[in-house]
Amino acid sequence: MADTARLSVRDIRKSFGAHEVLRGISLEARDGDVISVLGASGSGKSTFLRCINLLEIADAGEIWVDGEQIRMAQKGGRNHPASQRQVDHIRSELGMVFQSFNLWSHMTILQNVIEGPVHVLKRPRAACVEEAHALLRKVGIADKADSYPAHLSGGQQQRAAIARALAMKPKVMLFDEPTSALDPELVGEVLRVMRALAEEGMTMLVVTHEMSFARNVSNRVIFMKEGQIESSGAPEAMFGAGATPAFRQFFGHFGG
Amino acid sequence: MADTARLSVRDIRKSFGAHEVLRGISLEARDGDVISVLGASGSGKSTFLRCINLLEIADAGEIWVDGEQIRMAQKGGRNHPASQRQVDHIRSELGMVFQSFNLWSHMTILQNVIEGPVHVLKRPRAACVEEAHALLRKVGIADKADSYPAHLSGGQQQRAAIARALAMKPKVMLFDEPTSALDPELVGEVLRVMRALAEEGMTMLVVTHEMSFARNVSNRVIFMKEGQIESSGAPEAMFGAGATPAFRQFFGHFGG
Amino acid sequence: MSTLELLGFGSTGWGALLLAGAGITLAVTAAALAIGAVLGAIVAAAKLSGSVVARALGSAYTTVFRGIPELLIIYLIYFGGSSAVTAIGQAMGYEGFLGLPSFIAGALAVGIISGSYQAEVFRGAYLAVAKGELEAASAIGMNRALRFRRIIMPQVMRYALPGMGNVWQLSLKDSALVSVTGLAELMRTSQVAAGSTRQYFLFFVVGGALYLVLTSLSDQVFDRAERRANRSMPSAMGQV
Amino acid sequence: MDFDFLSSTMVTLIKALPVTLALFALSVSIGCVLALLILWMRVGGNRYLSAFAKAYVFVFRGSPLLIQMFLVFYGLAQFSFIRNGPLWPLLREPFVCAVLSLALCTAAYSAEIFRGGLRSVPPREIEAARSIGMSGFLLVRRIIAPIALRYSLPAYSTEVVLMMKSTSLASLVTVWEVTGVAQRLISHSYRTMEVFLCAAAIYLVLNFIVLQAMALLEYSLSRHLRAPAARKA
Amino acid sequence: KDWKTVTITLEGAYAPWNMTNPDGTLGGFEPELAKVLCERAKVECKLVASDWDGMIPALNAGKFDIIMDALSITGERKQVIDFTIPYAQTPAAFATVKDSALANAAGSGTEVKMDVGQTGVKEVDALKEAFKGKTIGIQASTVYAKFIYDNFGDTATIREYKTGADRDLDLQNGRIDLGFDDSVYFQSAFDAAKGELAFTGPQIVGPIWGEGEGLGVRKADTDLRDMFSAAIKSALDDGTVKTLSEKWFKTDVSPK
Ligand SMILES: Nc1ncnc2c1ncn2[C@@H]1O[C@H](COP(=O)(O)OP(=O)(O)OP(=O)(O)O)[C@@H](O)[C@H]1O
Ligand SMILES: Nc1ncnc2c1ncn2[C@@H]1O[C@H](COP(=O)(O)OP(=O)(O)OP(=O)(O)O)[C@@H](O)[C@H]1O
Ligand SMILES: [Mg+2]
Ligand SMILES: [Mg+2]
Repeated sequence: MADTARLSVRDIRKSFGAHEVLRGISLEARDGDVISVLGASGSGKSTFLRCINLLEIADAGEIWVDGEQIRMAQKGGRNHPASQRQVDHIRSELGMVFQSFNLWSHMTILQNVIEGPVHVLKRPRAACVEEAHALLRKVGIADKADSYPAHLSGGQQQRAAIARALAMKPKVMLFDEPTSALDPELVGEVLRVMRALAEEGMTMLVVTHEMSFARNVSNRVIFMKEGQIESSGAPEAMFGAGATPAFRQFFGHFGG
Repeated sequence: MADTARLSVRDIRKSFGAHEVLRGISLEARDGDVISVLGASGSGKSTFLRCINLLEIADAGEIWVDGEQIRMAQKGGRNHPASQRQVDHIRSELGMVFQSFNLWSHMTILQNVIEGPVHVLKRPRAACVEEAHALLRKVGIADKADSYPAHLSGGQQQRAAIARALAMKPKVMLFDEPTSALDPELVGEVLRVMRALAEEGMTMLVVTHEMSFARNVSNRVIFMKEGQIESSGAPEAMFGAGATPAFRQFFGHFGG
Repeated sequence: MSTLELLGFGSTGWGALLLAGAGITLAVTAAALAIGAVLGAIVAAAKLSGSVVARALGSAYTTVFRGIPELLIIYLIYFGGSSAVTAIGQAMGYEGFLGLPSFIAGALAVGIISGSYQAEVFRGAYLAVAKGELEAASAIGMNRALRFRRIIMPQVMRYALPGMGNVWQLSLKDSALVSVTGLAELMRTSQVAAGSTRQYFLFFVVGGALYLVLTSLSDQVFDRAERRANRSMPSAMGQV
Repeated sequence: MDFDFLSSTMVTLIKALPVTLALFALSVSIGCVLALLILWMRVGGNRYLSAFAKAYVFVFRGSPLLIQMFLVFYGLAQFSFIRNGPLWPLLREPFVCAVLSLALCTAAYSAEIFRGGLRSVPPREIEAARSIGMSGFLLVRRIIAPIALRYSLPAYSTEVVLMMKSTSLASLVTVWEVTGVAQRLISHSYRTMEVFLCAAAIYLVLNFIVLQAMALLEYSLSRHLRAPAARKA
Repeated sequence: KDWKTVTITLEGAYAPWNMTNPDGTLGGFEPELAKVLCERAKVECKLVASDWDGMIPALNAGKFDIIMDALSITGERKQVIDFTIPYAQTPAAFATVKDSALANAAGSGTEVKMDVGQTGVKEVDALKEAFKGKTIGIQASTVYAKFIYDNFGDTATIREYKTGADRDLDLQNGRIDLGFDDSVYFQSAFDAAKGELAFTGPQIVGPIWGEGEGLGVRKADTDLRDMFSAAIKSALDDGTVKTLSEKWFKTDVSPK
């Protein structure tokens, strides 16, 4: 039921031109849920996350956050959010880490991290700076606080993007391949951070190619195929005997 | 000896400001060598590949390709390639797949792939288009030939970048995390392509976080730490009993 | 009279008048640039907005004010504005002429023109801002105004600076047309000096040199701003 | 409204249109080539050429076109070595001088505009091109120019339109184009507003056409920024 | 209307008629005459400089009350503004470079009187023969331009300049062979040209140049026009104009 779920998505559909990328996706997440979203490249995982955040406007479907439905209106034959204020408010509660990082190039890493807390949440600056330093330490790039994004390695940028999203202290986090640029040691590190967040009750939706994460950290796994949820369930079931042939074929290569 | 090595790098050094990123790296690669470059985020792997390709100019050191040394000159107290023609020529024999893809945003995927063969190598256009389609099929994005990069998913962009580099038919390929945005199934696919290339005798230098690749496909593994080669050797030795403590700590998380 | 005397500051030299003219040129241009920045930002926003009406209005503004000769716009504002003010004055029982002050009319006219140039500069710069960075701003819940102030503005400034330098130059020179409103700016002062002394070359060259002085002052400001704005940019352009 | 007067004014002004158009077309095309040359000097890496380009832009962008034209036409001719030089048959012609000073001036502005466009080219895409062995002219032609052009167009369209209006200064050097003829009409009739409005209408139409053409070019160069078409053909 | 103060405008850049002194005050023939006229009309006068281009529209818009800027009384101008009686009437003549073959043409030093629209005058026809195939420079849209077109249009090339000063420069530069203009104006231009230029041919006087130069007023201000016409008449009658004229022009320009 919507009133107990942190995040609830119902029958989302989205096309780009003639190409139907999402063909009716539904999902419900409660406090502390860690949901892995798996699927082949191009199956619509990023698009799905972007629709939840309203960076793409779904053609049809409902999105509820904290029991509040995002109101939509028709304008010129196309779907549109009815209230920009509602959207801004909801977005500030949904954190997002982008596949391509999207750090603000005109700000240093520290500025990137404190931007949201200071200017959107209007928290006192000094406190934000302190927290930001702590976060940067946590992800291991404390020494890069005053560098610009263009001067960082790929993995450093990715960690900065994670720190930026966490600094907003969102209730729900949407991660789009948060460890793609990281080495195994750092992957372990970041996964540890995420596990701690989950224990603190944060809801997380994680697009990942990291099967070990899906198996060991998440409490639910969703396998997308061609814009639909092909199968979903607890990791033990999904990776165990209950695996559908398609999913088995997909993760079978894992461990190589 | 230089005359038998495809690619030979001697004591490369590079600093950004006060930060010494590469502190004397040497390496020799023969035909069909597949060398994995491993290392923590920020250890200088991308910078190393970029120096070989002269996208960054090393402060010191020698680079030999096909027994030909890249001539350097001092200008205004800084190192510079002496001949732009030589650089262009050598670059067209060194393929590069970037960590951040760097597709040309104003061209379709097909145009991206044929750009080099047609305009740098001056091969006939029709033949290039045909080869490009074959390459795009091989990496599984034949249907995206006429899309622009901005309309592709992360994994699709990465595969397009691989196709673009292969279209130049280089003698040496430099891959910077070529599978970071790919799902396990595709990783397997791309690794198969790379293995085939190795068998055809192509020399490859692959920065990767994919331990299974390092272990199973490459014939040499280099582990970088803080701008230096901490250890290197055959995968069996490196991952086996011969592993240094630092490297063991690094890959220990793998599969974990 | 020697050239030095002609350009000096004594009772027989034109130095003081020319400098005063340069001062007025600078003031008109600065005021016009400020007016134009406000108008330009509004018009650029209109042209980039989703509303068909706003886009049409924005295009009309940039087409008309870029498209018709500057002198006519100045005439329209100066004489048109003056007629309006006089008519109001007469309705309230005041006899005679009640023009818009020359400075205000001039700055307003040049500002309106400058706005149409700036709108295009801003629009071009906006298009150069990476879309992903705007999305990242939306994703943390920045509203439109905040996104504009914190992400778009600083980056637009970075990409717009060379273009703004051009607009400044254009306005600097459009301000020369303001003399029809009776304002003794640099161009008119040079012409008056040339006509009164019949030393046409001397005063044109000196006038041109004074414009160059104004330019070099503003170039310094723009250079500094550019350097500041570019701290965060990788420098791939200058390499092999 | 005196329609007879307006229509006869229109007819007179339109007769001067070919002069305006010729000045415009020649100065914009010559200016554009010069601008590229200046730009190349400016960013090419040679210290002296770069300093020269900077100085050029400074002088021609920094002083009023009116003064430049005056000096090119009346000033150059003061020197006897120019009057006796090989270029005099050309420089003697007012039309040549007008085109020359217009082109020199727009080159400075355009060079700055193109430089702004260059700066918007993503450095990573340039790197990708270098990595396959592109450099120099090929790199510029295939990668940098198309992207830079795309970002320069809004500002460059302004510059082109300005050139259309700047041709009006040519009457200073006895080349009687539309504005000059309009001013002549005014000094006969003293109907300033009416004549100017006719002239403005002509410029507005011309510039409207130019701006539409530029907008079309911009649109066709932005395909990669637009959403894909709703239905594949 | 009760005239107590009157604003008179002049360009302040048309020496010696009117000009600006380096200290910003106005000087020359007209400012001095204006002072006399205002005393006689018993009004207080304010002199302001303004641009020639906007003068007539600004007069009609009410920005000032009188134009005193060597403004010739012509039928065309009379359609938009009104004039007082003339306070000056000047002859016109050709000028050329002192040592040119055209110097001292037939009739030099004599005076020829012509009526409105008159052609076929013997002295002028002699000049026409002498100036065949030459280029004559005139100031655009003046009575002198019409005279040149009527009498020399078929045998000489005519070039129109925006200002007399531009034309004088080109005469010195050799782009044109002859100039034709107000001889009072020429006289002062010759001083500035350091004696390089000189008159050639006869001075042409008479009604052909119109009634002379008068003050321009708005059509509605007939009372003002009559006040100043009376003042001009008295200044002409007692020789004040002649005195001032000889001071500034070194010749008498009072209308005959
Ligand atoms: N242009 C630059 N200016 C300043 N510092 C830089 C620049 N490029 C890289 N660095 C620094 O050099 C170090 C090495 O960067 P590099 O990109 O080579 O790392 P990497 O090994 O590829 O890491 P990753 O696995 O995260 O991609 C990093 O600390 C980075 O911050
Ligand atoms: N803006 C767009 N315009 C047109 N097509 C798009 C656009 N964005 C995505 N697509 C297409 O939609 C499909 C799904 O894209 P999406 O980015 O959601 O994939 P993904 O599952 O995240 O893949 P990956 O693992 O490679 O990142 C792809 O085929 C892609 O080409
Ligand atoms: Mg994706
Ligand atoms: Mg890297």
